[in-house]
Amino acid sequence: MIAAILSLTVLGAVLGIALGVANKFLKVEGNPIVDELIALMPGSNCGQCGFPGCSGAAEAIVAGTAPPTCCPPGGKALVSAIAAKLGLSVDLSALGDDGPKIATVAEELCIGCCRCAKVCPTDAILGAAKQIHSVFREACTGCEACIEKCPTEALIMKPVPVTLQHWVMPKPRLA
Amino acid sequence: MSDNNYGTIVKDGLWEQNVVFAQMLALCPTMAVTTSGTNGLGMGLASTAVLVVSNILVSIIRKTVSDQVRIPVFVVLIATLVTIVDLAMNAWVHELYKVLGLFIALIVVNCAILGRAEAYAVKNGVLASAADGLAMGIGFTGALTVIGLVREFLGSGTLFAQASQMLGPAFAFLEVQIPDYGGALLMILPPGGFAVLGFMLAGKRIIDQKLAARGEAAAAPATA
Amino acid sequence: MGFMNLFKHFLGDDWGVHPDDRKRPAADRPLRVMPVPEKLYLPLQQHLGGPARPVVLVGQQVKKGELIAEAQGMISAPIHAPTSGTIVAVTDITAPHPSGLTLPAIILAADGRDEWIDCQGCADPFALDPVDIGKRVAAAGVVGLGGAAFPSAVKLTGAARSKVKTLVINGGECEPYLSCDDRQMRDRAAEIVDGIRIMLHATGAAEALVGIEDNKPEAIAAMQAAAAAVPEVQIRPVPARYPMGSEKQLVQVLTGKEVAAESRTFDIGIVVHNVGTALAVRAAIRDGRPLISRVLTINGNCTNDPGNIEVLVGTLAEEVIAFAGGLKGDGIGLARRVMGGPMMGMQIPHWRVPVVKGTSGILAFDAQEVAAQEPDPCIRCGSCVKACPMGLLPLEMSARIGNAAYDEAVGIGLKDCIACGCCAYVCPSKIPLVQYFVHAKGELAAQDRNKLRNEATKKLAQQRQERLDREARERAEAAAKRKAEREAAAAAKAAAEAAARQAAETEGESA
Amino acid sequence: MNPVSLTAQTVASPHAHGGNSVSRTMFRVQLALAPATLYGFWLYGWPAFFLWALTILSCVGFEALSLKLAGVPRIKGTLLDGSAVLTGWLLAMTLPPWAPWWVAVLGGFIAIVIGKQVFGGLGQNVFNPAMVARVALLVSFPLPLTLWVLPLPMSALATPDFVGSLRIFLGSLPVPDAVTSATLLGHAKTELSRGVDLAAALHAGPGLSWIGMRAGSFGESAAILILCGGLYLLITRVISWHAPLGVLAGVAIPAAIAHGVDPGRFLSPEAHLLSGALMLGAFFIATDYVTSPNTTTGQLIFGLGVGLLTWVIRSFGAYPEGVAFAVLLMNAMTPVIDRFCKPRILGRDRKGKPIDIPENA
Amino acid sequence: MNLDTLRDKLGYQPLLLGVVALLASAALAVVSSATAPAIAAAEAKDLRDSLSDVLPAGLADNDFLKDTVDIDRDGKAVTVYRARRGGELQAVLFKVAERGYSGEIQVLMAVDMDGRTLGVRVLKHTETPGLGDKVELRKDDWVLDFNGKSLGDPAPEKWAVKKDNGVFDQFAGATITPRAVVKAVKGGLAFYAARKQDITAGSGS
Repeated sequence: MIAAILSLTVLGAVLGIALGVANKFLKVEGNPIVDELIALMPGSNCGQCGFPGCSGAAEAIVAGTAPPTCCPPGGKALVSAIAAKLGLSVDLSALGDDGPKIATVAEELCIGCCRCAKVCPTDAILGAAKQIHSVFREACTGCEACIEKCPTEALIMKPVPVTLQHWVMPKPRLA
Repeated sequence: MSDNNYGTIVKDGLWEQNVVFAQMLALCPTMAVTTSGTNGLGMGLASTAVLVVSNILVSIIRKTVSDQVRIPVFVVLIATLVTIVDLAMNAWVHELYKVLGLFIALIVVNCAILGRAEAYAVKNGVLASAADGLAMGIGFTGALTVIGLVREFLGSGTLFAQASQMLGPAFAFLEVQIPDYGGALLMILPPGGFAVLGFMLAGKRIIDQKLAARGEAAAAPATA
Repeated sequence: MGFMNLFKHFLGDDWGVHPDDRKRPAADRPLRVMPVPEKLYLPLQQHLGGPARPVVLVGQQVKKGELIAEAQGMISAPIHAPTSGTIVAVTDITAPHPSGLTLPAIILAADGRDEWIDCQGCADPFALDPVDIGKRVAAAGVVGLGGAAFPSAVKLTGAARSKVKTLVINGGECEPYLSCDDRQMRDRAAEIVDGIRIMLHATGAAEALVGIEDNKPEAIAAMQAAAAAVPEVQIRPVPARYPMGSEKQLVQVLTGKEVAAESRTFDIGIVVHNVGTALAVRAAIRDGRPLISRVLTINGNCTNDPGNIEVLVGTLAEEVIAFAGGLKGDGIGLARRVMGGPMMGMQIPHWRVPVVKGTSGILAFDAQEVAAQEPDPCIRCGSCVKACPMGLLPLEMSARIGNAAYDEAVGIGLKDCIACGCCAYVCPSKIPLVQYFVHAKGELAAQDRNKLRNEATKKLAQQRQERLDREARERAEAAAKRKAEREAAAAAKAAAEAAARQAAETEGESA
Repeated sequence: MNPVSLTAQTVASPHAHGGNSVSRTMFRVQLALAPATLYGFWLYGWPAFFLWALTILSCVGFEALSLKLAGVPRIKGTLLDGSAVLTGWLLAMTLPPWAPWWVAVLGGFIAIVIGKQVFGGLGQNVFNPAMVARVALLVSFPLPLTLWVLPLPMSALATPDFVGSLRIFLGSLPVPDAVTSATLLGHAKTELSRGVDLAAALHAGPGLSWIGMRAGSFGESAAILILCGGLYLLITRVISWHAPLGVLAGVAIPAAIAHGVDPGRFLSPEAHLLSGALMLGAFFIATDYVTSPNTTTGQLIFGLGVGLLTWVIRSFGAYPEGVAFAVLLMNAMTPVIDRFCKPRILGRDRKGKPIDIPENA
Repeated sequence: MNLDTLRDKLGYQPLLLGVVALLASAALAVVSSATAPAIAAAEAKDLRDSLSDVLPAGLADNDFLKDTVDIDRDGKAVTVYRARRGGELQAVLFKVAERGYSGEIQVLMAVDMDGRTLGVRVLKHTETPGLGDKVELRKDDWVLDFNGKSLGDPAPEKWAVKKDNGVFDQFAGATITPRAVVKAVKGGLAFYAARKQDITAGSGS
């Protein structure tokens, strides 16, 4: 009886040492997944997600406080990449019903104030002071940062027109 | 988690976080012992006892225990408790022990117990932890008893067979025998257990959906 | 189906399907030539690769065969005026495409004179340098006439460069309903063989194997007669089985060689061309004439007078149908309009779309031919697995695509799918399997585009950040400089003042 | 569907269809089952007919109920695809011919609700619904499920009339002892267990089993008729030969070896092939589309597995017959077989890497 | 002493785990020694109950658990319990086993001095439920048929189920199980007859 009690006690003490040592030497600092997500994100820090920059959104997604769908400029490709990385299942078909949008300048309203160009995270708005601006289509991420800045409401978000090259055959209805 | 609202604790234990029907934990003992209502009840009560005491102990030592050895300490605690219950039952309720003896040792690996220790007791006070253990245990007992009764009814055509052996002769009135029905044997074999559990999980979902729909319907006029 | 085939079929060593070919009576009707319509609609993209760039102005007069849009980039083909007339507009028209979207096109109003430009033919093509032949074929805007419309010159010169040994001529025409290749092999066998010889010369291949399905005995006979005196051109009947006309399948049946995935027939010393392409190459070299017309099949239960018609590229399908006797009951009972064959062709939204170089057929189907039906659940019968000529698992791929797991679908072979339609053809549950695969390929392409775009965005954002940093730094430096200058100036001034004061003092002292 | 709506929606190729359909396939299988079924009616009389009809009715009824509960919009169309009828039919074929009514109803419930609809309906079930029901019934109610009657033409008793049959079916009239008998497999197992040599126990060979003159399930009786039905399915290419051949070979080969070594302990391959549900299993159960592998190689392996397991269960297991158990076990293996028996993609090797390009080309 | 800082110290872990292990094992030791007699008594009572179940009431007044003799039967020792009244040997009890339909069937039987069965119970079996399990007294009183039977009554060739021209019933759908039980009981009686001297020899307590 005494032997049993003693051996169990010693076993506990030894295991305790082992665990204490393991805890000391096998500690993991920080979260590597966040860095991987930051690498995936557009990096334009547009703020549409409601977080301070892309790194903030990445942390929130990893923590589970933000959905992987929170980044509009990233689109479906980003969502599926994040979902794959985190092992989440996301219904992609529910996303982006109205398709991506980009900013366009209503030329009759533009006064050439340059305020929009200053906030654009991707330098997609071209135009010098006092001249009508225009949006460089390929560079616009549709982050809407410029919309509020325009004093004359000359910037409008318009859906990107579907072209033959960008058309995708619709998914068949499920049987 | 740390709010000590006993209403919530009871509701969680019995329904919302029910060990079997919601958390789907402890399925091994669930499948193994629920061949009759009596077995389920006995196993449930034994587990409840262990659960309450383990929750209390864990809650008491929660400030003393360091993270590094937290899990080994809990495991030792639970294993000790189960062994004590095993010995005690063998000595003093021997009839029940003959029925449940094989399964008592299973309580050690019943994840619900370590689960509650980790999820609740380690973060909450002694009283709340005891209440949580009791609520969870009663929820578990209820689930086992209901599954056991259904399987027993379909599989052997009886209800609470041998209940008097466990609870005493005063409970003999519980024992029901359906005349002229031998039972569908499959139901007291493991596949029957899974089938019954599956249908009950489906049933719980339906009830939850109905409740949610009613809740929404009730909330809608208020917000409108 | 021969005994051996039946046996193989029973053993399960079988790919593809044996659809009812429905080629007759259209195939047996004589070829008709359609007169020049009033207006021609010439899309700037009638081929794989980059679109052509217009080189004409609105209002300009052009002659038949004149270049109106030039090739852009490595893989592209020019477009020529199919008749003489005036350029009316360069605008967007409905594309021959299931989406019903538009694409830019040149609209040409015919003047009725149908006046050719001066064509520079060549009496002895075999004296030409193969590179020269390639250039001439490229200039003539010849593309593969089998349906994919890949610029032929790219294949010819590529073949010459990669030392191709065998030229495979695809006379399979395995698609049901279509008989334009059949008709041309019957009527123009000698020209086809001549075209093949020119292509042999251009590619440097030693032999040409012409694969013709054994359901076209007349064509086989005509071609054998025409090629009798040409030992390097061999006519090889192949079993009628869909998709025998698919490149990899035909090559395997004719040569026994298997084309590796993710590579092309070039890599095993083979180049594949369609019989119609041989004719177009011959016309481009011998007569110097560009590709401005093609033979297509008009067929389907809804057509009054099915047959093969030679049509100018740019003619509206509507007018072709009208020329071919119109539709039964003016289109009552029409269930689907299709351009190309029934297995791989495209549904088109209406008949006002132009014939392009790759259009092999115009089909008007009634409901019974289309046999469209709401899909039933998959019963995992495995018919699609047996039918797939590529050895894929269509049912598994479609299930994954149904769950939007596109990457998993790629993992089990989506990229190898040739969209031949065998799986959907045999599916007892009528599941639109090909549509799943086309959809998934489109989604994947869109995701790739998005990814590229995201990367570009990131680069732009970084550049902007760098610019902002640089500007800030420069501003800070400038400010620091100004401050330093100011301080220096102040110091100098102070020094000067001090010096002056000192001087004054010394002066004072000395004074 | 009207043509207008067809042109309105975008569809991909192909724009033609081979004409095969689920209902046509199911109909052909039913046609192939018909001769053996009709013969079964003659062998076992009215009770067998009642059993057959009620089992099918029960399956269709439970299917309709499940579809309604699941909120499927096209109940009628799905019912008409014939899969529930076929499930019921196959289940009835494997039941003792004079089983009481509640066996039919309960069997229909287990097959359709637990075996099929719980998994998500047609095409989603992992296990063959008819076999799930067969095994569940056998395990739950061993007594009525092992009460075999002799074929009426063989028995000493007069054929029960319509009313008598109905009473037998409804369970109010006990099955007379005179017509009950053990199946050949059951008899062999019983005799072996009391230490009687098989050579002494079996007087007549299994030859009469070709024409169903033996006790057994209602539909398994006449091996020759089942075989004909199976051949019809093979010729119309509803099934391929791989799974049936696999099953027959999987039983026959080990049986021949074991019988050769110890004829007193092991039944002959002929007895194995002609007894129990083997023929039915080989041609109608192991070829079930939903629960068998997709590729022909996989089907061959699947069939061999079913055959081998059947022989093992019959020879060493507790139950005299093992086809249903073997099928269920192999059903569970189907995803694994499917995983390892993928066809080779053209231009790729078995691992999915592009094949090597020959150097000399 | 600050618990928060102490908790992360390396030395704290073995101390804590050791103390917990010590307390746990001590608790177990206490409970185990407290329950040991009760458990032994309960297990003895179990055995006695099952033995007295096959004995007619009031036949024995001794503690037959203690009055045992081990007899060799085919190389295996069989424990024979001896029931006495007033010191006079009344009956012996022992276990026999036979292979049934699936696995071994364990039978406990009581035999009186004349080689007549007093009672038979099936202790343990794995027969098909619903078919073979009628050998349990709980399911069917078939085993009571053995009461009063001896090797000569019925005649040895009649010691079989009715299907084998014996006197014992078989169950519908199951002949192997009753056959095995009959064989087991017959074998037990033969064992008793053969070793009667050894079994009755030796005084009880």
